[in-house]
Amino acid sequence: MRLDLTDLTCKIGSVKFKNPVFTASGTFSYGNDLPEFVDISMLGAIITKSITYELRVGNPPPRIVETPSGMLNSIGLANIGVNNFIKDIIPLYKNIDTKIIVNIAGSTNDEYIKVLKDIESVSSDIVGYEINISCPNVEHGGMELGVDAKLSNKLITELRKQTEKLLIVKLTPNVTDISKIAEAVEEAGADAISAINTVIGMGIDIVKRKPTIYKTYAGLSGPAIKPIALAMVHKISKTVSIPIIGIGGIVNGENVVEFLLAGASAIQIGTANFRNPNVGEIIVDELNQYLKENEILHYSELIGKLNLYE
Amino acid sequence: MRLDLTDLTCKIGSVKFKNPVFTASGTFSYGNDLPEFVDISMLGAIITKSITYELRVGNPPPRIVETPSGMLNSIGLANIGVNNFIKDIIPLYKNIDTKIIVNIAGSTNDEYIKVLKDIESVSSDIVGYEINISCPNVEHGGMELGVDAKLSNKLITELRKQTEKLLIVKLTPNVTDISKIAEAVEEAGADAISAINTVIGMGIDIVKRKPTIYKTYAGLSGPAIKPIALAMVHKISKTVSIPIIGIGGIVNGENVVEFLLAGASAIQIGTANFRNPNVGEIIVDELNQYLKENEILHYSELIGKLNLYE
Amino acid sequence: MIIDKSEIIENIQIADGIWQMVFKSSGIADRYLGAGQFVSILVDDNWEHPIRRPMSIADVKDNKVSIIYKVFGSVTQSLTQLKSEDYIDVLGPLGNTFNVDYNLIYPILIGGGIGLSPILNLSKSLAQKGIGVTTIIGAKTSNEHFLQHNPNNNMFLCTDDGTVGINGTVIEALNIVLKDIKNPKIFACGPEPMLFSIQKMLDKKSIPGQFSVESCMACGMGICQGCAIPNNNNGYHLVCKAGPVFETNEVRFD
Amino acid sequence: MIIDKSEIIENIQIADGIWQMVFKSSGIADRYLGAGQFVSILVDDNWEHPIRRPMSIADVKDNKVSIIYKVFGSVTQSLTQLKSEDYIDVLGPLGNTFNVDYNLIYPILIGGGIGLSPILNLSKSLAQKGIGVTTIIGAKTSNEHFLQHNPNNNMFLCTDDGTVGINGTVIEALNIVLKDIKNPKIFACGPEPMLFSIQKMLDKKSIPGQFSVESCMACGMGICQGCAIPNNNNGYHLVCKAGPVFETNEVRFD
Ligand SMILES: Cc1cc2nc3c(=O)[nH]c(=O)nc-3n(C[C@H](O)[C@H](O)[C@H](O)COP(=O)(O)OP(=O)(O)OC[C@H]3O[C@@H](n4cnc5c(N)ncnc54)[C@H](O)[C@@H]3O)c2cc1C
Ligand SMILES: Cc1cc2nc3c(=O)[nH]c(=O)nc-3n(C[C@H](O)[C@H](O)[C@H](O)COP(=O)(O)OP(=O)(O)OC[C@H]3O[C@@H](n4cnc5c(N)ncnc54)[C@H](O)[C@@H]3O)c2cc1C
Ligand SMILES: Cc1cc2nc3c(=O)[nH]c(=O)nc-3n(C[C@H](O)[C@H](O)[C@H](O)COP(=O)(O)O)c2cc1C
Ligand SMILES: Cc1cc2nc3c(=O)[nH]c(=O)nc-3n(C[C@H](O)[C@H](O)[C@H](O)COP(=O)(O)O)c2cc1C
Ligand code: FES
Ligand code: FES
Repeated sequence: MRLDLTDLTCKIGSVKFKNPVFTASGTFSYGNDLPEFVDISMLGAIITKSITYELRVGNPPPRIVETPSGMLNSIGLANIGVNNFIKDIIPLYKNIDTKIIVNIAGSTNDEYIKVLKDIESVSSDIVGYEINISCPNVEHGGMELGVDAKLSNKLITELRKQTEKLLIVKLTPNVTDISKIAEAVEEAGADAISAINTVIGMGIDIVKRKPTIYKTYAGLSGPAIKPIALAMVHKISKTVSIPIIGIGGIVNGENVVEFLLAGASAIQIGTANFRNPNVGEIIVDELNQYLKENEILHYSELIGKLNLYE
Repeated sequence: MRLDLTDLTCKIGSVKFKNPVFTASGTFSYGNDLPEFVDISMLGAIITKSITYELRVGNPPPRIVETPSGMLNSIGLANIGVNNFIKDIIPLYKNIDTKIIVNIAGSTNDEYIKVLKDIESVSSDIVGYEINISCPNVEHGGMELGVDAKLSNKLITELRKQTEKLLIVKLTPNVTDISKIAEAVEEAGADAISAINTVIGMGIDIVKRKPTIYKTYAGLSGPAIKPIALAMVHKISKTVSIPIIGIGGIVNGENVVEFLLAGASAIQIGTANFRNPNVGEIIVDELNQYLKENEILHYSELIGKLNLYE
Repeated sequence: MIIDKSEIIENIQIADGIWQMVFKSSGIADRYLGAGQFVSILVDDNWEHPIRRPMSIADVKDNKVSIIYKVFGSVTQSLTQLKSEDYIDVLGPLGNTFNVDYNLIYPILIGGGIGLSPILNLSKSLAQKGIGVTTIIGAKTSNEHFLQHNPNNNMFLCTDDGTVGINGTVIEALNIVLKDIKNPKIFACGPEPMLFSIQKMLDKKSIPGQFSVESCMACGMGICQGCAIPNNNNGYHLVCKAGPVFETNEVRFD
Repeated sequence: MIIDKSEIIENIQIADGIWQMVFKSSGIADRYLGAGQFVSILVDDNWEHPIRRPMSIADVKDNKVSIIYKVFGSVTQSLTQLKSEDYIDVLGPLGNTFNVDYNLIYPILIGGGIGLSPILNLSKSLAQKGIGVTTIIGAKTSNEHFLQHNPNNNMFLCTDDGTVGINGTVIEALNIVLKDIKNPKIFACGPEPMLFSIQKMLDKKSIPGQFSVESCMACGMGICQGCAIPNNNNGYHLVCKAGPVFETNEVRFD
């Protein structure tokens, strides 16, 4: 027997999505300006690139380089700033047939709050926010806010006061114990957790005797980090009860199933978009196919259904 | 012009090595029982697999699995224990034409000290110890000792009292700030730092709906982690002044040059040995070749010679 | 044990998803000790797949070594792309051999799935010595078989779906075969569940046997400790070094 | 822009380490706008190399698209292994085109290293329109050249070692050529140091020009922001989208 009907509808907080396949921040622009062959209506949601208060031109090149089964990037949060975003991009979302989540970044708590408030102040079709806490924070000596449970809790507590929309916190993997940060942001009222952002890495060009990326350290993404991401998603799922959106090295439907089994309720596709920006649609198909072949009616039957050995 | 003579001799603490190409703990047995086509006299040093006080049979299978450009392992410190090591293995080192460094692991500070003292108590050709602080520590709730600067400092301070031989500390990458741990063990009197041990990861078998490794979480190694290792070696080199032995995803001579430029004074080869246990000899050749082509007399001219962009 | 860049002589599909490759390696052929031993192959220099793939030796003739492989994942998939005159990087021979004390026992050989390779090898080498054996080869369906069901010649095929030979698993075939045999000893290789079933049956009937077992291997030569399989002493054997062949009562599958 | 599994028609070495590949893609040919545009290729499904490789379009004829590539690293190395009738995954056409306002200026085309591909393309398309141009192609040594030095036909080769054509860089050749030309405009593609030298020279002599520039690309279609190159306004252009062709004074190499 093979099922003919499978159900991919996905709920996070009070928001319903067509399916649990989202695109990751920084890998799908603002959801606009994509090649014509990409059908975004097939996606569960699009996460915009990180929006900051002022526009940022980003870092000098080189900004990206390939590594074994992965890539390093240090784009430097290049983005048009919240004002241009509200003026030029938000109006486009009226005609978009998928859910939009705005990723927000900042160098100070204040910056996050201002960006979120400004977007809240206009009526829009945005369903929620993903808070990128992996940015260097000037108030804390350039340290990433997201490595400190208390600071993360404080930021999310403040942001929670400003919005009733979906508030998702995106965690950095560059910490000793990601569960602590997950607990702290759950306690602060986050609706969900995204994990993981990129892993700190570095490349060296032995001919030039320079780093392969201008900023020396950069973010590692792609299949190389999938084992790291799976471990972190699994750990977080043992700690918190809010949904987790799994990210890291997903390139096909089987990878999605891995993340679901590890405890994710939805997933995001990052680096794989660069190879084929339509990979989301393909992955939705593969996921449907998998459910049919395994006679699973609703994809959520897979979430956390891992049988540990011990 | 091409140099005919290049110099790979390497000094760490007061110990001289033929060259800076070592084999990593757990990937080269105790330096014995290798295929006959492996010429260990070509290696700078061999680091033994981790020795604990009692013998350990290791973890149930599956213990290893491949990942994109890497592998996960959870061997569980399978080893013959210090007594058998002293009885059966140390005598073999008389006839070995390379330097031997003994890697030590334990579940308590006491276990490390006992193992080291027992080996110190017999006369041997061992030139030093590498302390694996990435093991779960029962005195600290199963937490890895190596994620805590104070605990690491305490352990190394105690071990320093027991030996005048080379004392190398092998750091775990699964920490927020590896520089802190590096500083702490330098302060405790370590002669050198090895970095990195494996990165925590996980794999999932979607057919069995089980982790791919019995113990759920496992250690990621291989080319996939090279960018992470390079970043950590570079960070550590900016913090401490003792030599660093770089480890992580090295598979060829060019990779060695990357680690040298990042600030390593020597390197270790791990996963690559499984593909070809003679890779060390090949890498020594490639390194020599590189020096000749670039007219570098002594390999140490490369150490830390990275030109940052900013 | 050597690492050899070996020239491929033949690489052909012999059944549904099952391929046979023959390559030239006097180095490996010279060191070869017998059925049960395996090689470990590297398809190309690609580091996306850092680890070699172990493959039982199906036959050695002069300087020619054969393997029989099933297409599972990406490495066996790319293996099918290689053509004669291409080169392949092979480590071997690895592991130990079946040990057939044929004066005392009657050998029954059982191969299931990709486990048929060492079994065919053993069967051929015993036949060459003029030793009578009975062979049972199991598969899911007829498409995966490339041999002939020939009970008169003591060659029994069986399929889960009954499309060829005996309808059922190798256990059913074994039950039929055992009826007529005195002092049987079983030599088996195949998936773990198959070996586990055979083990339980042999245990009950006090019949001796040897298994060639599989396990995930990183090195194939005893240096990674990855290929552990439980022994009956609360410890582990290394399959690549102590095995892959063990007496049936030396290993645990539970 | 489309992604096409394109059939390879030809893949041959045309000079030392330089290859030419022709593949069939009406989808890309139909959307092609002119010299300067590029495609981005994936050699196989291997995720060891997650990122496509950008390659300038060297020619489009009917539904056939050509690229000329130099073997640098592993991806271009495996590209050489592909044969006619194999398929290759191509994204394109990407980027903008050279814009030759040929009524007002005399085009001097300069290609260095792998930058010769869009330059040959431009030269050919201008020749088809009957527009006179002078072309300068630079390389390290004669082995890397597959064209003929032919000053009478306004085709100048130069080599760093003088083994063919003018002994020196394209700058030396340009200096010679410029002597006889009124209202020149330069169209150049090649390594960054070459473009930087040309830029400084043009700046001094107030000669206009367009450069096709390179940069590390992850997506080739404006979504990763990876391919930034400094503009003259303290910001960056995205080479894949605003470029790869820019007016010489719109980009900074310092
Ligand atoms: C001692 C020994 C001898 C072997 N002899 C043979 C042989 O003669 N012929 C043959 O075809 N195979 C043999 N195998 C199994 C073979 O090594 C695997 O099938 C191969 O590694 C699969 O590689 P892959 O990249 O194609 O698949 P992968 O992508 O690595 O795996 C794909 C699928 O294959 C399964 N798989 C992986 N490894 C094994 C394994 N060891 N056994 C069974 N399934 C596995 C996985 O569960 C996965 O679902 C042997 C294994 C061992 C340990
Ligand atoms: C818009 C554009 C058009 C291009 N057109 C062509 C073309 O027509 N023909 C052609 O041969 N190449 C072209 N390139 C360069 C080509 O993309 C690289 O040579 C290729 O990515 C190398 O891949 P690889 O895997 O073989 O080498 P890698 O292993 O990626 O790199 C090996 C070596 O090549 C060098 N390299 C890598 N990328 C580049 C690059 N972008 N430019 C110069 N050197 C590089 C690296 O520094 C390294 O030393 C173009 C690049 C861009 C951005
Ligand atoms: C080029 C690039 C740019 C990115 N930009 C952002 C960003 O602006 N904000 C953010 O939260 N994450 C950003 N990320 C991280 C991704 O959203 C994702 O967390 C990470 O790449 C891991 O997923 P992957 O392995 O599927 O790429 C970026 C990643 C890449 C590769
Ligand atoms: C199978 C295996 C076993 C290992 N065992 C040990 C060990 O016993 N002690 C230790 O300190 N490190 C151990 N390591 C870690 C390696 O020494 C090395 O730090 C790590 O693999 C990274 O290097 P690589 O990428 O070159 O493999 C082991 C690694 C592997 C793959
Ligand atoms: S496979 Fe490495 S020890 Fe057996
Ligand atoms: S290459 Fe991605 S934006 Fe240009």
